[in-house]
Amino acid sequence: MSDVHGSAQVQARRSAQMDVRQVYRLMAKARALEERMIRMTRSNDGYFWIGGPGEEAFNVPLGLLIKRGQGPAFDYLHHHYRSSAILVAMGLPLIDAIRQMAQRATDPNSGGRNFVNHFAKREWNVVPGASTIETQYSIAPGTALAQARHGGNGITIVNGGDAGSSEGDFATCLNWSSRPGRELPMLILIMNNNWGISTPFESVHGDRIIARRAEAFGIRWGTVNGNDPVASWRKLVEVMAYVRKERKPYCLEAYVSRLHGHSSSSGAGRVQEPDCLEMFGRDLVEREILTAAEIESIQAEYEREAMDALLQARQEPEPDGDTIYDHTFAGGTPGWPPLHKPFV
Amino acid sequence: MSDVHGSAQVQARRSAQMDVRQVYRLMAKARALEERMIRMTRSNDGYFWIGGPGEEAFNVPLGLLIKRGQGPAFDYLHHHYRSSAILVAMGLPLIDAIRQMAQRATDPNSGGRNFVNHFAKREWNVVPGASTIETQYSIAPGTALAQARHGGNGITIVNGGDAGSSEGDFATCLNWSSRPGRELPMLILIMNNNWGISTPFESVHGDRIIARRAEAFGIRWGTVNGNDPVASWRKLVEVMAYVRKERKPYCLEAYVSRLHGHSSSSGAGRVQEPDCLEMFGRDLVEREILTAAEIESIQAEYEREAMDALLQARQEPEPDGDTIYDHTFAGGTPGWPPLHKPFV
Amino acid sequence: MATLAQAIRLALHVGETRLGVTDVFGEDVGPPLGGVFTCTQGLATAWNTPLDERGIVGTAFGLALAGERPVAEIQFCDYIYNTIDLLKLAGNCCWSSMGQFPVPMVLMSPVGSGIHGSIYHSHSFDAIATHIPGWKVVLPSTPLDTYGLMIAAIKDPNPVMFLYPKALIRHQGTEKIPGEPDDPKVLSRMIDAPVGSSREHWRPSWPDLPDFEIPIGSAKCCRPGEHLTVLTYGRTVPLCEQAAQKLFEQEGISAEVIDLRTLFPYDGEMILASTRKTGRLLVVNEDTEVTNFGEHLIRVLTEHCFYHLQAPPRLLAGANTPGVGLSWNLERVSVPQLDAIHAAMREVAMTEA
Amino acid sequence: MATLAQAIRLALHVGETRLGVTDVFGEDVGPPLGGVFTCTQGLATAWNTPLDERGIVGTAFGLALAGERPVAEIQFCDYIYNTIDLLKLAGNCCWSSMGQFPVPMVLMSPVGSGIHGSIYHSHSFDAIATHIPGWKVVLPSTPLDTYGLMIAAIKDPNPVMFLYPKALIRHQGTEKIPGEPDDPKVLSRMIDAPVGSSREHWRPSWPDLPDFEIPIGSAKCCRPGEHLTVLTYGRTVPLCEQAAQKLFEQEGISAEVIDLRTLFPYDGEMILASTRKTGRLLVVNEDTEVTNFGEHLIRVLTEHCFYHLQAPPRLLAGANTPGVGLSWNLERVSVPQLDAIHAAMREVAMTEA
Ligand SMILES: Cc1ncc(C[n+]2csc(CCOP(=O)(O)OP(=O)(O)O)c2C)c(N)n1
Ligand SMILES: Cc1ncc(C[n+]2csc(CCOP(=O)(O)OP(=O)(O)O)c2C)c(N)n1
Ligand SMILES: [Mg+2]
Ligand SMILES: [Mg+2]
Repeated sequence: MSDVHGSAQVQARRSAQMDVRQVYRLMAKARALEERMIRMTRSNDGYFWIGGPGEEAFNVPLGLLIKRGQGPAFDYLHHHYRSSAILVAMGLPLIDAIRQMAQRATDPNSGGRNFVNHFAKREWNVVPGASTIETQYSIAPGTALAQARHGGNGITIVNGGDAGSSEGDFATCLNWSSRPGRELPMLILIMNNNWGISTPFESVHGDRIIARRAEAFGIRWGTVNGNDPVASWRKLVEVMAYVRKERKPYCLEAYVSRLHGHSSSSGAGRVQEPDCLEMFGRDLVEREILTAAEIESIQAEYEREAMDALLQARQEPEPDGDTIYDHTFAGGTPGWPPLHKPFV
Repeated sequence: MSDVHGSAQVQARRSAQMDVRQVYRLMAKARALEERMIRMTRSNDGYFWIGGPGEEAFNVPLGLLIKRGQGPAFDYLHHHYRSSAILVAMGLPLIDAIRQMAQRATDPNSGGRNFVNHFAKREWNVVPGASTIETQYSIAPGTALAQARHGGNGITIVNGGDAGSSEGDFATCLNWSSRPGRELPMLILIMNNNWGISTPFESVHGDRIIARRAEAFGIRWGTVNGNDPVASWRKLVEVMAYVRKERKPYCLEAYVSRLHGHSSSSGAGRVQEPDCLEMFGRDLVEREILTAAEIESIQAEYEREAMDALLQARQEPEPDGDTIYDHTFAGGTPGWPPLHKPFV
Repeated sequence: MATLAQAIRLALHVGETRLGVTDVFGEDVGPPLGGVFTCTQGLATAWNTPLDERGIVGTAFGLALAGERPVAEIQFCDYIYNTIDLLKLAGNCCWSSMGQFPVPMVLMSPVGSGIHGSIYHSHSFDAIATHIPGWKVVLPSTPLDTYGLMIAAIKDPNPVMFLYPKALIRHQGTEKIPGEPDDPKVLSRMIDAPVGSSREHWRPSWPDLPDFEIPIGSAKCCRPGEHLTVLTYGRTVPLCEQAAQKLFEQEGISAEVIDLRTLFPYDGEMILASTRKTGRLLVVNEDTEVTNFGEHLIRVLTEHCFYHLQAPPRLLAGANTPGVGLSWNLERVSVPQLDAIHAAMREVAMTEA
Repeated sequence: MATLAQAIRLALHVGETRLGVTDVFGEDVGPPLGGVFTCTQGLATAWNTPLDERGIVGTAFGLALAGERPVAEIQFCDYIYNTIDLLKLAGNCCWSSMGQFPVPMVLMSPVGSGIHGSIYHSHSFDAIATHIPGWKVVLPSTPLDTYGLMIAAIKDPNPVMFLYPKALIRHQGTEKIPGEPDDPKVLSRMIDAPVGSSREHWRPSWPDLPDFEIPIGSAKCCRPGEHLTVLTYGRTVPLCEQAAQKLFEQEGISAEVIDLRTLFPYDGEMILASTRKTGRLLVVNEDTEVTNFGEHLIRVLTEHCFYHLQAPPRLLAGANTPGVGLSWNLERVSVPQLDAIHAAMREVAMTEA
């Protein structure tokens, strides 16, 4: 954990003090990454984009407050595909997302196999992201159970969308994390952006506040304006301390924006919703913490970093066709049935 | 609906007046049926028993208050395997359960294919019972949706156990019945007997009151002592009127006993739990509504009826081996692949 | 000519106006989107569900139990796997109730590779669908077959799994759907929703569609041939046709290509006759190759045509990997493409008897 | 000799004391019941879960991601079908993360007919299990194999589906498990929980068990033979052995009976060699016969042994009905029994080449 992000992150968690400049910079960095990746679908550098512009104000504080490391002493993250800002705040080099976006063999998450923003990083307990909505909520109790037994203050964090909470997995998560006397140290998040693809929240949810579903299970819950990094930071500090210490679950619903629609399938054009980065930037300028010029230069810096990453990734190879069977099994591929050669 | 039960049932629903004698008789009848069927596992008249002794005080009122008939103008019942008393109160001839218990070809529910107390009766909207715990909660919104569109006052009733509510299907039911502006006329029941086979309720449920999970969905909910037929009657009259009229869901948790353990797999021996039939009998004797002699003769009458039914069923054939493919498809069996003959 | 997506829409329009369909539903199936592939745009009875496949299948099942004729969608077949228990129940309901409760529901879902869909938008579902008793399973590859089979599926009193190949969804057919205007642009103006906000007040104008259907259970011989039989369905149908053409042109080998269209109950007579005639059999599909529906076809045909076979029957299917990788380098070699199909046909035809 | 249920218990005891198993869990798996078939009685790490198969599979998966070695149970494989999506995820996790996240979990579940289990306690799961890439699948038929394969399954760094035939669960083996006492009554006194309330304070006394395992991927030739090859697993293994014995005694036909034991990755070498030797092949299992794992075996073996085959390979499997009916009249004819197996063997052996 000698890199800048890692130590910022340890720092953040220890002090519980918010460094607004740091948060702003990371938000801008995550945004620049996503915007570059959106452009990559148009420049034929990638087939498909889905990601998290609009979730930065919540996700950067979260990423900074995560106890990063490998094994049950550290936090586990079970994420959905809008979580890039968490990873960026944890210290992800932008190129590692861009490599996945460009399906490069060098993609450290999936070797060019999976969609972008489906992270997997063993050293940071970031378990593989999957496209199947909400399944992470049924899996997360497992890492939390390992942590409950291990002791210490590592916790399991799981996030997903508002629409996804309609899957039974969300109920499974509430139930399995609250077994009497066997509660699990879990931060159960709902990132409510008011949409499931084209379906508005209010048309399909009698549960007007999703997090309130936790109440019947005796799980503490709350909501937060996820477009406000300060409120998000405070709330996260409070509830993560609770989960770390009490070893019990907490369910938190964050209201966020979806700034580029669902994905590149719906065009990924910019839409009219509150933009946390803009708002926070304006706020910092007003409070004279940053100047407009600084904001511009931060933006330029990360745009450049993202572009450089793309230029680099373009040089790197796509995976070879004859690797399709690799890692099907840990410890080697069985001999039978005789695998047919990858088609020529 | 010319039979005695049918008219009693219509009567009951119309008047909302409880005929305690009638309720007692039906409880005794349902109990006699189950006790006979338990004995059938020991006399080699059936392989396996699972059923509802202990749920009569709630289920008989429910059966009497159901609007029995075929099609969306009438109530649909999605039941679990402890529902015999509902069916008996609706007017089921005892022999129709016994035929299933004895896997007879004459079993009108399943032709000797399914376990006992897995009812299916088209004319009464009793949709096929299945062994898969809780799946009925995902299916029930479908019949309720047909009813919501149809108009009138028919409702959908779904019941299942306490342990089963841990399946995602229970959450699905709450969600789908409460979509804003599209609420469904459903009575969502939880029959809480405090056990799932050998697992005590409190060891796996952070949701101390299961029905309260409905609250976050804006669904009205309540609990009732399901061992008390009078309380059950009152509560059911109230909440069924609400569902019929408002065309909205209600979630009701009934606390009941499981008087013969889980099933014949665990011996089906009598266990020490409050017995609603005994308690109600004692109460009626005390209140001089019935005499002890009348109670005995009621019991004897239904024991005889159940025994006669068994004697009759024993005369009836088991299904033929060459019928195994019948009704696989409505409208006839496809020619391919050529079905192999049932094994000889 | 109509595309496959338009064909579905037209058939569902017939369903909701003439065949008693009251609900067409699924994730993003209703307005404004009308389905992620536009298959349900403009339909009067289409609506959006919660994001919950169990609720979708369960509710369709319940509607069918109440005697309605619902058409439900699973957005991608990749997301159907949390509902297999419910599919099995729907498949055993008529049988277990001795015919009291047939389940006239249609469940539609796009399948297969071909859109750079990576691990979760490239799945096939033919192996598991055909393994669930009590379901009919169709998988058309042309707009006309799609149209006719959807109508047959709606009419059928049994649960029908209506799979369609997402790679072909925007392909225009070569055969006209009865009633469709001659000019595809006219059709588009009539039934394709405009983009953007003008969609809000848009209403489709449907062509007059005379009665038509394609019976479930009948395969289609796309190309008669003498030297080998090729059974296929879905995305690989046009590839097999092209490969057969090339094989004939280059080497005079004549392959009989049969589009199964219905996977269950499949057209035993046609495939049996063809296999007996040619004595050589290749089955091509995209599903992973262990416990693959093509293996069922091979088993049954081997049993019934053993003494006619002049070469080992062959399956060309998806590689047995946990997914189709995103990179085209990976996808290309994970599921059959034109060259591999051509090579396999050639090999089966050339094997010495 | 130990029963199959006892063998599972012994292996899990080895697992929790020597192989790092920290959790054995599922519905009614912990005290007081120790599993509906007593397979988990007396284990130190066994616990009861909520009635939620998705939670069971998901939690096992999560534990494995955290590096633990969980053993989870689905009470009957009939109830696994709402988790297929999670099984697929567990199967693709190592692959999709380029080896970063192997999933060393064991999922055990009883399968098959034979206990008058009716529609929902008679299911087979071999077709779907073998169709999910990334899983190893075992299905032993004897206590010793059960013991040895469970130990191998726990040690394996991959997800292993441990299926066991419920019909044979109380059968005593003929081979001793290394370390098991000579007298089965002694074993029973040591590790079978007493009935009733005395169970509360009961603790098992475990025998010393030396290291032992049966490698995943190796089949077992139960009975060598010359005239035909019979591949089977689970409940039908002893039936095939009996049928072979009868066939030999009555007609001098010698069948080679192979218990596959591991369904994936299966023992290709042994079955290939046997099929080449005999030139006749019968596969026997209980799963429904459309898209059946036996059809995969037949397809591959036909491909590789075509010129050795003297008769059409045959599959004897479950009838393609939506369930096994409760009445014995129905069950008897729905899944292979001794007579049908004997008849099928005879037929395959007698078919003229
Ligand atoms: C199990 C499953 N069903 C359906 C889909 C298709 N799908 C992808 S994203 C999405 C909407 C998700 O909405 P929400 O959970 O609110 O997350 P958001 O995208 O809004 O962040 C759907 C339906 C899927 N990926 N997985
Ligand atoms: C999906 C599913 N999982 C597991 C089982 C096995 N099983 C049958 S009954 C039962 C316990 C049910 O408990 P509860 O829901 O409380 O109903 P009760 O039997 O107590 O009335 C279990 C686990 C099943 N039938 N279906
Ligand atoms: Mg959303
Ligand atoms: Mg219970």
